[in-house]
Amino acid sequence: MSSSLDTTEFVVRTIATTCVENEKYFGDLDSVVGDGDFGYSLARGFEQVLTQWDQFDRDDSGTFLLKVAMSITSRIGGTSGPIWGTAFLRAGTQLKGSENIAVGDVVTALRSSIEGIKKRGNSDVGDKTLLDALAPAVDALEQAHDAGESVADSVRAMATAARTAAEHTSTMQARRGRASYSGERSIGSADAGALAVAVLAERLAETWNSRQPV
Amino acid sequence: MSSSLDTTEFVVRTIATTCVENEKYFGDLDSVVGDGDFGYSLARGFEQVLTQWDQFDRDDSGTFLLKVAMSITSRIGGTSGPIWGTAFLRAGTQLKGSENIAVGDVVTALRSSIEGIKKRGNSDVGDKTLLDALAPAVDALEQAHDAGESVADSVRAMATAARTAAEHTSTMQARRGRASYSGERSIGSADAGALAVAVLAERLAETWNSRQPV
Amino acid sequence: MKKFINDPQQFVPEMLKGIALANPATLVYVPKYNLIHRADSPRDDKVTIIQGSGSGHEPAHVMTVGKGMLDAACPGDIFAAPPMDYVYETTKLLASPKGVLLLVNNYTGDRMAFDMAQEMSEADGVKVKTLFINDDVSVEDSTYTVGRRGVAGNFFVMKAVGAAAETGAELDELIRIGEKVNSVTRTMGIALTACTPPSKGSPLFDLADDEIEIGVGIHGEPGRRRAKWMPANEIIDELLGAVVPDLPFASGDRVALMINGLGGTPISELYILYGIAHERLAAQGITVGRNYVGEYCTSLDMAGASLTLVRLDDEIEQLLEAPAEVAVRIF
Amino acid sequence: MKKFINDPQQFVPEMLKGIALANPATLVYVPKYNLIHRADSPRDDKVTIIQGSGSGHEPAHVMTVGKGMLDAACPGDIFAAPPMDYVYETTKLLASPKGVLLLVNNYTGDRMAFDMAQEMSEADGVKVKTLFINDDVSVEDSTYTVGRRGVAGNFFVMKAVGAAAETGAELDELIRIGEKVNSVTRTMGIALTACTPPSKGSPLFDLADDEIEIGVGIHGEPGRRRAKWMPANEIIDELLGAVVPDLPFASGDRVALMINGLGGTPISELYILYGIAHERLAAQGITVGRNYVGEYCTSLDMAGASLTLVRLDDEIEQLLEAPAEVAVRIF
Ligand SMILES: Nc1ncnc2c1ncn2[C@@H]1O[C@H](COP(=O)(O)OP(=O)(O)O)[C@@H](O)[C@H]1O
Ligand SMILES: Nc1ncnc2c1ncn2[C@@H]1O[C@H](COP(=O)(O)OP(=O)(O)O)[C@@H](O)[C@H]1O
Ligand SMILES: [Mg+2]
Ligand SMILES: [Mg+2]
Ligand SMILES: [Mg+2]
Ligand SMILES: [Mg+2]
Repeated sequence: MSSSLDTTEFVVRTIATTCVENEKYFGDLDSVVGDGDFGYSLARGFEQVLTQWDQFDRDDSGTFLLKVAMSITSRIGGTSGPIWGTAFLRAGTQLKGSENIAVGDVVTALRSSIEGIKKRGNSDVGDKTLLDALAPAVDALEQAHDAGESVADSVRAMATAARTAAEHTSTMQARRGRASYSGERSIGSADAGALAVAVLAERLAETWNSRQPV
Repeated sequence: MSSSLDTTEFVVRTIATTCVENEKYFGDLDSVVGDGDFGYSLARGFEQVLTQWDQFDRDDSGTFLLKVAMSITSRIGGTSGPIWGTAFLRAGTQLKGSENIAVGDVVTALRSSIEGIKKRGNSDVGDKTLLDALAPAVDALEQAHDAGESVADSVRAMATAARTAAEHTSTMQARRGRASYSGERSIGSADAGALAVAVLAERLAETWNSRQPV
Repeated sequence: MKKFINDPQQFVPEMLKGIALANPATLVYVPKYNLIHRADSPRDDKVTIIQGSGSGHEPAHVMTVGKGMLDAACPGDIFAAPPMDYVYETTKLLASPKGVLLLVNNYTGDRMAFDMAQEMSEADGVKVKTLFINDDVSVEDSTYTVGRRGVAGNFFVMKAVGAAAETGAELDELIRIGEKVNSVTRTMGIALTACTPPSKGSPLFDLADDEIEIGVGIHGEPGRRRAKWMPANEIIDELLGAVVPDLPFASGDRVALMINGLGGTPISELYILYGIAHERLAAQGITVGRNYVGEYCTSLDMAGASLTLVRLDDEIEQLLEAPAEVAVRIF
Repeated sequence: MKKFINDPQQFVPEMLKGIALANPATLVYVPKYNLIHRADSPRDDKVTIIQGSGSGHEPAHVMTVGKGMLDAACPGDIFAAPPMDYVYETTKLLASPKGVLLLVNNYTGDRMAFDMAQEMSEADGVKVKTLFINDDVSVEDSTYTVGRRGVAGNFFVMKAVGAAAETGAELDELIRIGEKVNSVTRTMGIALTACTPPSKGSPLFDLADDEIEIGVGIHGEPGRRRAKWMPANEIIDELLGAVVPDLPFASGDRVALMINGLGGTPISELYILYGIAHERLAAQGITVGRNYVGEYCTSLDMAGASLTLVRLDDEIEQLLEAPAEVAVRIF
C-alpha cells in the first residue's frame, strides 16, 4: 500500500535531514570521550542517501530500506557505517514484501534491527551505546500502541522514552566502542549514538502530524 | 697599575652580570623583528666568562680583555658572538701593555671596538644596530671628560646618550642584521642590541660610585 | 583552525591525489574507494597486503604503500574506519591467487568493516585472512572493553609481513609472522596538545597549558590519566614504566625502539626522547638493536609522541632490515 | 610551553646525544663543539663538507650527516649561528688534503662565524672554500639588506655537492656545482603559527587565529606581509606567484618541487599542497621531474610550509638521484 511507502519515505527522509542538520552537534557529542567523527560520518552518509533518493527501488517499504542500507554502507565508515547499515538492512529484510505495514510490524522490524546491531557490534543493552536509547524507545512505542494510543501519540511516547534513556547513559560506564577506552572517565557524559537516537525520535514525533497519518 | 685592572674587572663583571640578569628582557627585545636568541646568546656567553673569571690572565687590562674576548667567541654564537667578541678583542689589543689607563685611552679603545664591529658586520652607524647606541655613547663620554667632568659623571653622560640614541633607533629602518628582512616593518621598535648597550651603560653609571673611583 | 586545506570534505581526496601525483610510476589512485595501490599489484606470486583504517594517521597507511610494505591502503575519512564497500572492492580488485592479507588496527569500526568485507570476498571465492594489531598498552584488555588498540606498533607488523610477502611467503606464513610480531610489540603514547579534525574545526578535547594526556589514543581518545606537564626524563619513565613490564621486556632482550611523533612535534624533540629511552633501557640491560625516530603513525596535528618496543629475534630483525620502497620520501 | 624537554639549555646537546645513540656505527658526536660527524670522515680521497647554522631546523643539518650528504654539522644554539670556535675546530678536526667545503645559509651571524673560521683554518694551512646559499625569494636583495636568506632550498645544494664529493670531485668543482644549484633554486614559506623557542617559552610572535605570515623566515622572522587565512589553493598561488617569476621558471622547464613542512604541520597537509602545486605547474607547462614532500628544514614547532623549485638539468638531476644514507631514518 502506497501510504506505507510514503510513511517509510517520510521516516527515512526525516532521519536523513536531521542527521545532516546535526552534523556539528553529533560531532561535538562524539568529541567528549570519542574521536569526533560521528556527526561527519552520518552527515556524509545521509547526504548521499538524499542525493540518490530518486534512484532507490520502491517496490515496497522493505526494498526501499534495503537500498538505503546499501547506500549507507557504501559511504559511512567508522563504527556507524556497519551499525546503521545493519539496522536498515535488518529492518528492510523484515519488511520486504509487506504491503500493509502496521505499528506492530514496525516494532518487529526495529527489534530485528536491534538484534542486528547487537550481533554486529558484539554489544548489548547496558554497554552505553545507541542500543540504550533504541531498545527502550521501541518498547515504549509498542506499549503505547498496545494501550490504544494513536500512531502520533505512540511516536511521541517513543521519543520521550528515547530522550530519558539517552540522558540516563551519562551515568553508565562504556563497555563497547571507542568510549570504552576511557573506562571510568566515560561516566558523566551521555553516549553520542544514544543522544542521536533521541534527537531523531523527537524530530519524528514533532513532524508526524505535518503529514498524512498512517 | 692595579687600579686600572680593578676598574676593567669591575666594568667587565658589571657587563657580564647585567647580561645574565637580562636574559629574558634582551630575548624579548630580539623577538619583535628578530629571532629571540639575543638574550640567550649573551647570557650563556657571559655566564661562561664569569665561570672562567679566575683563570683569565691578568698581566694588564688589555690582556684581561683579550682573554674575555676569547671566552666570548668560544661560546656565543649568532651575530652577537663575532660582534661582541670583536669589540672585546679590539679594546684588548688597544689597551694591551698600558699600565695606567686614562679616560682618553678608554675612548680610543672603544673607538677601536666600534671600527672592529663595523668591519666585522659590514655595517655603519645608521643601520639600526648596537652601533647606533655605542657610537654616540662614546662621543658623550669623551665630551664630558673633555669638559672636565668627573669619571663618574662622564659615565653618567655616556649612559644618558646611549639611552637617548637607543630609543631613537625605533624611528629607523634596519639595514643590517636579521631585522633588515622586515624592511619597513622594523620601524616602530628599537634595536635590541642598541637597547642592551643602553642598559649596560646605565648599570655602569648607577654602580660606579659603589666602587673605588679611578 | 588554520590548516592547509581547501574544504574539510576534500581533505582526504586531495591528499590522496597529491600522493598519486608525486608517485606516478609506482602508485595508482582509485578515487571512488580512497584507494592507493601499487602499480604492480596484484601479482600472482605474491600475497596482496591491504591495510585500511581511518585517515589522519599519515604516513600510515597510504604513504606506506610500496615494495616491501603494503600493496594497497583504502582509508576512510578522518578517524573513521573505511566503509565496508571500500575494503570489499579493494580486496576484489587486488585479489591474488596466493591470497589477500588484511591488516587491521583493533578498533570496533575497523573490525566490523573488515569482517564484513572478508565474508563477502570469501563468498566471491577470494582467499582472505585478517590480522588484528593491538599494541597499545594504555588500554586494558578485558571482556568489558573492545580490547587493546592498534597504534604505532602496526608499523612493525606491516614491515615484517611486507618483507616476507616480497619473498613469496604463503598467506598462513604471513599470519604466523604478523601474529608473532604483534605479540612482542608494545606501545604507549602521550599527548601535549589535542588535535583538530578539519571538519570539526576546533581541538578535539581541552588540555590546559600545563596538562598532558598519558596513554592517549591516535584518534585523540583520552588515555589513562591526565597529568601536569613533566620533563622529558619523567615522560620516558612513564612510558617505559607502562611498556616494559607489560610484555615484559627483560634484561638481555634485544629490542627495536620507536619514538613516533604524533604530527605536531618536531623531530628534534623526538631525538631528545630517544636518547633518554635508549640510556634507560641500557641501564636495565635491554639493548636497542634497531631504532626508529620520526613520524610513523600520527594523529593529525597533535603534539605528542609514542614509544614502541619490539622484542627482536633473528627472524624479526631480518624482516625489519629488508629493504622497502615506500611512497613517502623524506630524503 | 609544552615540549619534550628537560632543560632548555640542554635541548641541543640532548638532541645531539639522541642522534648519536641512534647511529652508533656511522656517526660520532663531539659534545664540546655540538659536532656530529661521519665516523669515516675525514678521508684523503674526498672533500670534507661541513654545514653549520643554528639549531631548530632539524632534520637540517645534524640529521643529514651521512654518505652522499654532509661529513659534519656543528650547529649553534636554537636559531643562533655556531660560535666561530665550533666551525674552526670542526674544520681542523675534519680537514682533508682535498680540502674542506663550508656550506653556509646566508645570515649575518653565520657568515661572520664561517668567514672567521675560514681565515683561521687557512692560516693553519687547510684548504677551505665557502659556499653561501640564499634561495629565499621573500627577501629583497639590495645594498640595504644583508641579502636573501638561505632556507629549505639548501637541501638541494647539500645533496648535489654531497653526491659529487662522494665520486671524488675536487673542491673547485664542488663550488661550481653548488653555485649552479643555488642559482636555480627558489623558495618561499608561509607560517600558520609562530614557533616557541625552548628558552623563550612562549611564541616568538603573535599571529591571530585567522592570520598567516607570508614569506616567513625559518627563524620566525616576519615575512613579506601578514594576511588573512586562505584556502590551500590560494596559498599555492601566493607561493608560486612569488617563486616562479623570480628565476623565472618557464614553460618547458623541468623542475624539482619541494613542499617542506616547518615542524608543526602534518604530512597529510603537505601532500594536499603538493597536489595543487603539481597541477598548477603542469598548467603552466612546467614539469615536475622530482618531488620532495616532508620536513627538510623546519622552524621548531611552527605550523607552516615552504615551496621550493629547482630548475633541473641532466647534471643536477643525476646528482639528486644519487643514493644517500643519512642519519635520520623514517622508514
Ligand atoms: N559495539 C557497538 N555496538 C553498538 N553501537 C556502538 C558500538 N560501538 C559504538 N557504538 C555506537 O557508535 C557511536 C560512535 O560512532 P562512531 O563515531 O561512528 O564510532 P567510532 O568513531 O568510534 O568508530 C557511539 O556513540 C555508540 O552509540
Ligand atoms: N651587521 C651588523 N653589525 C653590527 N651589529 C649587528 C649587525 N647585525 C645585527 N647586529 C646587532 O646584533 C643584534 C642581534 O644579535 P643576535 O640576536 O645575536 O643576532 P641574530 O640572531 O640575528 O644572528 C641586533 O639587535 C643588532 O644590534
Ligand atoms: Mg567517532
Ligand atoms: Mg637574534
Ligand atoms: Mg572514528
Ligand atoms: Mg639568531
